[in-house]
Amino acid sequence: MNALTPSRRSPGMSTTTIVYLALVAILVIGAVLVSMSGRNLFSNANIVDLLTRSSLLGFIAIGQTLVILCRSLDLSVGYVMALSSLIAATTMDGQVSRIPIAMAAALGVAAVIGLVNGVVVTKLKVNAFIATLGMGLIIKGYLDTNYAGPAGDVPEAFQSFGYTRIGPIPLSTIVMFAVAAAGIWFLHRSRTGHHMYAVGGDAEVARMSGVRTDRTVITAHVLCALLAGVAGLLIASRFGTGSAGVYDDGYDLESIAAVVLGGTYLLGGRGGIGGTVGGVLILATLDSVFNTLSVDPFIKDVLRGTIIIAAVAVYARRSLSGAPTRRRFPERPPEPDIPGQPGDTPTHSETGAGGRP
Amino acid sequence: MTGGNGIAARLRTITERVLSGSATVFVLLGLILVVISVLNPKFLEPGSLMLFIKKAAPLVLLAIGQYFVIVSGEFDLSVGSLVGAQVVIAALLINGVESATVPVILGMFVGGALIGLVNGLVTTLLKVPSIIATLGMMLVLYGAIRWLTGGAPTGALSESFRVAGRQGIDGVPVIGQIPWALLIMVALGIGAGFLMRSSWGRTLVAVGDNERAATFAGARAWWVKTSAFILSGLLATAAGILLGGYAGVTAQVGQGLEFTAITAVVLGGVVLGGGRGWVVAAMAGALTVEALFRLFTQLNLPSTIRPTAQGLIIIAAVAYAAVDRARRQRTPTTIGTPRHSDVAS
Amino acid sequence: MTAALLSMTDIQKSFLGVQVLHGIDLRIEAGEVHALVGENGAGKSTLMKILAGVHRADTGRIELDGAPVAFDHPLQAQRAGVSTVFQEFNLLPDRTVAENVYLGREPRRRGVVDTRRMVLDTDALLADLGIEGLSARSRVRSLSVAQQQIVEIVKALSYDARIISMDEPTAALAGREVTLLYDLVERLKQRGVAILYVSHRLKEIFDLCDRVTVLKDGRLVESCDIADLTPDELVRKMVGRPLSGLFPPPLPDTQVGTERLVVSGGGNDQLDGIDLSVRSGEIVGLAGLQGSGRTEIAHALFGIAPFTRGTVELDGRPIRLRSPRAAVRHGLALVTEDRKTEGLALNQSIASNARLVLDAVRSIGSSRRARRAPEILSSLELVSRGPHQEVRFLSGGNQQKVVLAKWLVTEPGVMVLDEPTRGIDVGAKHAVYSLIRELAADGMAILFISSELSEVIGMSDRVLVMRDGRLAGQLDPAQLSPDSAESAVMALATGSTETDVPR
Amino acid sequence: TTDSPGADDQADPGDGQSSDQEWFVQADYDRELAQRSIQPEGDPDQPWLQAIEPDWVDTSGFLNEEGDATVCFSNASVSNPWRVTGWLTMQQQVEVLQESGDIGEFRVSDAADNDNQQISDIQAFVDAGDCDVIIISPSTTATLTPAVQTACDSGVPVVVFDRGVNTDCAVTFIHPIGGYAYGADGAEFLVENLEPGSKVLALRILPGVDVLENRWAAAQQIFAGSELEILGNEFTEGDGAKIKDIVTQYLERGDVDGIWMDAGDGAVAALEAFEDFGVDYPVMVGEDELSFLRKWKETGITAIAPVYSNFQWRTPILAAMDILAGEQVPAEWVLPQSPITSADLDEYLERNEDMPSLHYAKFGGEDLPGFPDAWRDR
Ligand SMILES: Nc1ncnc2c1ncn2[C@@H]1O[C@H](COP(=O)(O)OP(=O)(O)OP(=O)(O)O)[C@@H](O)[C@H]1O
Ligand SMILES: Nc1ncnc2c1ncn2[C@@H]1O[C@H](COP(=O)(O)OP(=O)(O)OP(=O)(O)O)[C@@H](O)[C@H]1O
Ligand SMILES: [Mg+2]
Ligand SMILES: [Mg+2]
Repeated sequence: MNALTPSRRSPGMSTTTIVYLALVAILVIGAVLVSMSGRNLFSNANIVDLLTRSSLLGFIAIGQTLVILCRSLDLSVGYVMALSSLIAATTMDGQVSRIPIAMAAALGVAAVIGLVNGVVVTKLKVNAFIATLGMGLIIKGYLDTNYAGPAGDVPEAFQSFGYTRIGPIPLSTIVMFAVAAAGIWFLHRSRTGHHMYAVGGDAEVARMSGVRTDRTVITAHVLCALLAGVAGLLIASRFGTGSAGVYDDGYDLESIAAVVLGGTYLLGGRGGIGGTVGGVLILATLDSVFNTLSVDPFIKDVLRGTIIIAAVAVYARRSLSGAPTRRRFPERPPEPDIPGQPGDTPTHSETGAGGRP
Repeated sequence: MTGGNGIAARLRTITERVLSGSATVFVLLGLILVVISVLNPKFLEPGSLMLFIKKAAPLVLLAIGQYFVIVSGEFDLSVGSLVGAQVVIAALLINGVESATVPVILGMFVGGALIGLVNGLVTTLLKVPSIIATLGMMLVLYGAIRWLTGGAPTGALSESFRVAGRQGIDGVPVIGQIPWALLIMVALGIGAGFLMRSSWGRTLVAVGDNERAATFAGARAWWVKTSAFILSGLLATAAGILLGGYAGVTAQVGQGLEFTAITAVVLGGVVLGGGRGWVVAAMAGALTVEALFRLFTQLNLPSTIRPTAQGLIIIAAVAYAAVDRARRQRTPTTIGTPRHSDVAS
Repeated sequence: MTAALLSMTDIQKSFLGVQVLHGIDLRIEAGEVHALVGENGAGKSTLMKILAGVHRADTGRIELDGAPVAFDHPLQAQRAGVSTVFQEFNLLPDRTVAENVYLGREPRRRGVVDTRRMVLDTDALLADLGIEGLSARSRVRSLSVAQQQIVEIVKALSYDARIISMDEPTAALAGREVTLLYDLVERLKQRGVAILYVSHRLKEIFDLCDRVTVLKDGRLVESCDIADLTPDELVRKMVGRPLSGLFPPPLPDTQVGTERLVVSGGGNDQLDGIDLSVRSGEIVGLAGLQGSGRTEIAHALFGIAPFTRGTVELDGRPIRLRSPRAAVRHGLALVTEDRKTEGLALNQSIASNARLVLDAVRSIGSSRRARRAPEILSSLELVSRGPHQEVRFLSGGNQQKVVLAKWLVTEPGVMVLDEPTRGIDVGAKHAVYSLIRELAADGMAILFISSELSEVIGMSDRVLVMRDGRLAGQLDPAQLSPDSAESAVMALATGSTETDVPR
Repeated sequence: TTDSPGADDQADPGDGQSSDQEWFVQADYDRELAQRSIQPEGDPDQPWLQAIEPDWVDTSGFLNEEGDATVCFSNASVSNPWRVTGWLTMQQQVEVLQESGDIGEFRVSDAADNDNQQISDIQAFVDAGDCDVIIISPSTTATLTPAVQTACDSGVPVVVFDRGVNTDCAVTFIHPIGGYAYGADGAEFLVENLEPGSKVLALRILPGVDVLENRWAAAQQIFAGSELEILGNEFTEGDGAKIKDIVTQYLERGDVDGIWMDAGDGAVAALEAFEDFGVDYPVMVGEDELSFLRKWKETGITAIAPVYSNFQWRTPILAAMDILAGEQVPAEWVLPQSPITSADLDEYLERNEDMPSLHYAKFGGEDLPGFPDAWRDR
């Protein structure tokens, strides 16, 4: 059991690798099943479909990764997305000239909501689960009261964000990957990024070391809400109008699932955006496969549930309980133990993975 | 050290508990009830109080179950769809046949326990974070049940099935009717209270607080947690029986209850992440949530704006409790995450 | 007189209405090593945390070079040149050594974190302190307790501080590392750095320190040159009463009986060829360097990382210890080396921690035994605000006492103590020693792991010495004469000689 | 049920004000109320083929001889009993046509009420390029418009039914009369059957769904012209427990003489609230869901069951066949929609005798070979 093994583990990288291995596995299996039904999973149509599906969830999941790394959580993303789509659409009101302010307004509001989330979590010390659940309800009330149904009108020019394609790759997906890259860079190369890992790992230690923990968590929440806002823009551009309805499409939980599928540790401090993108692609692949096989919608849910659990189980055990230190007396033929190897201690070897019960 | 005599000590624990975050919920509950009864004195009549309890009982049971899981450091997001599944299956199997009622109910409890068992084992043995494990279970149940019934509930519940949630002991002086729901709720509440004072309960809290230490002390952490999930499954089943009894089968039954239940438990001052909290307060939390809904209708608040009010009140209450706790026991570890917390998967 | 480098005057502090510091004064000159001693709960750590800006004093003045300062945040203290090695570890297990050392002040080039420089600088620091086998890139999680402690110290140094306070820095260290720390401190003195040094190990205090300040129950007892004191006087000032000889002799009615626990050929992936036996009434010491595998033996016996080879017999009957639960059921007890992560449920009350094992492993007599908890706790001289206080509010030492109590109530037949006196003050240490003697007298078999050689030698009937996962040898009562023993143990531990363990 | 012809929805509520008026378009209101009394063209025994005031469009351009066509259906969801019933009917209809070789492959994607998902689904159909006809049941009116437009532009004939979209590019748009008519049927019944000054409670499912808003808007219109007192309108998500609780609370505060619902889900729970509270039943507006019809019969209450014709799920398939056969179809195919009254209650009860309680009486599949098993044992 995890509680029994000394909590030492090999670097997070390896988890991400597993995520992509899982993705490949699912792609292969999916491809086989689809081809058995006489179709081709990698047909242009399906690739487009797969990528389009991934972009929306992608934006949200990337943001979710940041808050989860900080040992927080955001259950209000769905509502922020809905709100932002409405603000954008109603502000644009069909005029190309108003696209910029509309985007600014939507993202601005989203950021403010993120700020509030962050402040409530850090300063008022409300558990993020409840804080953001509550924030979600607050927005819901506002939406239900003020937007009875779809509203606003998005000009063609902006709809292109949702529909343009470069080759088989939708523009929105390219943007999503760009954002992901930026996020990865941010986590590895900015102080705030480093501090997010620190705060998630152990807020007290971070504080003692002079990290402004609250500010870090708040930043994460703002960024997360911003990305939910971007998702809202994507929605608006695809719907040609704003829609309150999207809030109960379950993106909140799905994004968390994607993050965890991506190998990020729910209790913060480990993981990264690279994995999350993998997680998102896994979920999108499942949807595409189910669709091309036109699986019964209810069975779909059953399968998704099972596969999510299974996939996480595959590497949860490994990534949580760490590899032991140098195994002095290996039962099996000894794995190469490379003392003093760069980036490694005499006592610590990545190859020792899972050597213990 | 001073080992005060039994009663004094017990009183001390109670007060300490009430002080440590639980106070808010009782105050809030009292407040809401007062406001309601000012708006509508009829509410205080035993009759309508009983009707209120009838409605609230299922959530209270769910809150108890959720409490066990949360205090052990986990989540159970599957209870909502479990309640739904139970009611729909009951309707499907009973299909109006009185004689089928009892066997089906027994079957439901077995089923509930099994779902809990799976949740528990997936969480403890497969090391899948419980949010994900139970989220997956939520999807599976949701899909499975609709697949089974072709999308919409079929069949019908028998009258005897509905007794627990709908009837009561009639002809009681003053009160008129004591709902079975009330008795069941109280009985299970007391049961839970004692359970938490048993060694199982103490171990459960210890595991939620520091799984590693508890394991080193000889606790079977995996089993203790799993049994918490099983209890949650059983209580969800009981809640399903009350709910189905109260209102019969509709396609939506149970939807979203998991979040309401968690909210209730947290309102009760139980700390997400485990190791702290009092089951009685969790039950009070459930009553508070229900009272809140009731208050909104009394105020004739436009339905659309209610979620906003609900969100604000919940955040405010939890924030108050949290800041309060923080103020009362300032210590390096309140903001910091205790080092052991990273072994609790 | 000239302004001292640091002077703290009339510091008062209370937690939840309980005053834990009553008007403490403290003066430290540049280049001086200043010892801060006192019993568990005396207020040492609290005073340090105030200096470090973790807590804020209720009243009192802090001056650096005569200029008054007030730190609300560790960062301010560090900026002012005051850095601290706290009693609890303050590292992020999942980040690298470099990331930990520079946490909060990552070096940047053009606004971007310069990871390369971060690593180089850290390696430089390590080299500068003459530490090998520790890479700036390795994750802290993969380090031994000792190595982690060293990273802590390196981190504190990296602020090029003028004052460094260390709260029990050697608590987790043995032999080699302690000496490493010694010349580290020397070097800092040369640089004119002042050091505030908290330790319960008298030897270190007399080896290292120039002045000493003694606290008792949050009050200042006295502050004087170490030269003016003998160890006994110091102890008397700390405890308020003289302690009859540090290690109590075996109780008269103790008789070493039959072999109770016998391990033959025990091994797993950290251990090999472990042959040891503990008789009832016997105290067997287990010595060795940090990382030599003593804890592994404890864990193996307790079924945490069980033996995969060899046999274990209890009272002559072969048993399989596959889990801590099984071990507890067989009447074993393990006082783990790390109380915070392995010993205690920090948010629970003293009372419920004390009966944790009884609750976790239900058995006949549990409730009867639970009733003995208060008595046992008081016999350990626990300082607390009653059985309902949460243990996280206890001082380090008092927490350790709760751990001991938790096991004693189970009335075990075999007790494995891994660093039982780590971070415990002299007074309490003495209590623990006599307790161990009593247990032995009651016929309990005791395996006693410690990094404090004097302690192992002073208390044990036999001493086994570990080296790199194997038993390097053993010293019989005859060889345990205080003078020669220490060198003999070190010789075995470091492998300069080899003697076979008699079967 | 939460389904509607979006033809009603041109309003733009985005101005941030939700006066219910924004859901009220006088012209549409008048048209729908009028359509109720117009005799539809076609065989009354096949209401799913009847059409009110059709204007026929020529589809010869889509003629496709070789039969066994690939029919692609993008479904919003089967997330409520009404849609489930309809979906069963549609599948049965398809089977018949597959037997006869008119339909080859019937390709379905279900968007589970997720607009974005459905946009992708439709996109996928278009990209796949081998659909002979695309049938769409949009999950929301406005949001699906661009996707439907793309489908039309791909040159494949498009059939839209149930909810509409803000484009008439589809070859035909099939729907029953609509939400105003539905809402009015119930409201008028209450006005006729209640004393002036009686108290009416309005129970609604969700805010913001065009059809439901239309039903409520029409009801308000009619109540406004009456002496009935509206106690309040509450959202229930169709959850029996909520409905029962809310009704109980209103009873605690005073009498309730009539109940208007924008959809029948949970009508039974509402009636039970009266039973458990020990007061007389109200005048009731439900829906043609069997659980309600049976309760109605058993309690003998004064009630009406407005109908949102479930048989419309058959029509799109048949329309698709007509189009592929090059026969003309109505541009807007308005199906009849008439409530069930005490007069024809018994008839519908015994027609659907062994159907499950969440089945819809006017599902119009009685003549399909699969009847009754396909609907009974699901
Ligand atoms: N955060 C806190 N909240 C409440 N009480 C505290 C807190 N920190 C310390 N105390 C109390 O203050 C007193 C002094 O604690 P402190 O840790 O300074 O003792 P110490 O001298 O370091 O003991 P040890 O040698 O065991 O570490 C103890 O009685 C402890 O219970
Ligand atoms: N040279 C080493 N450097 C770092 N870690 C080591 C080394 N050798 C062993 N380890 C591992 O580090 C941990 C600490 O060593 P361990 O506690 O087992 O030895 P010990 O003799 O018990 O030392 P202590 O009890 O003082 O910690 C053990 O789990 C061991 O596997
Ligand atoms: Mg201390
Ligand atoms: Mg050790």
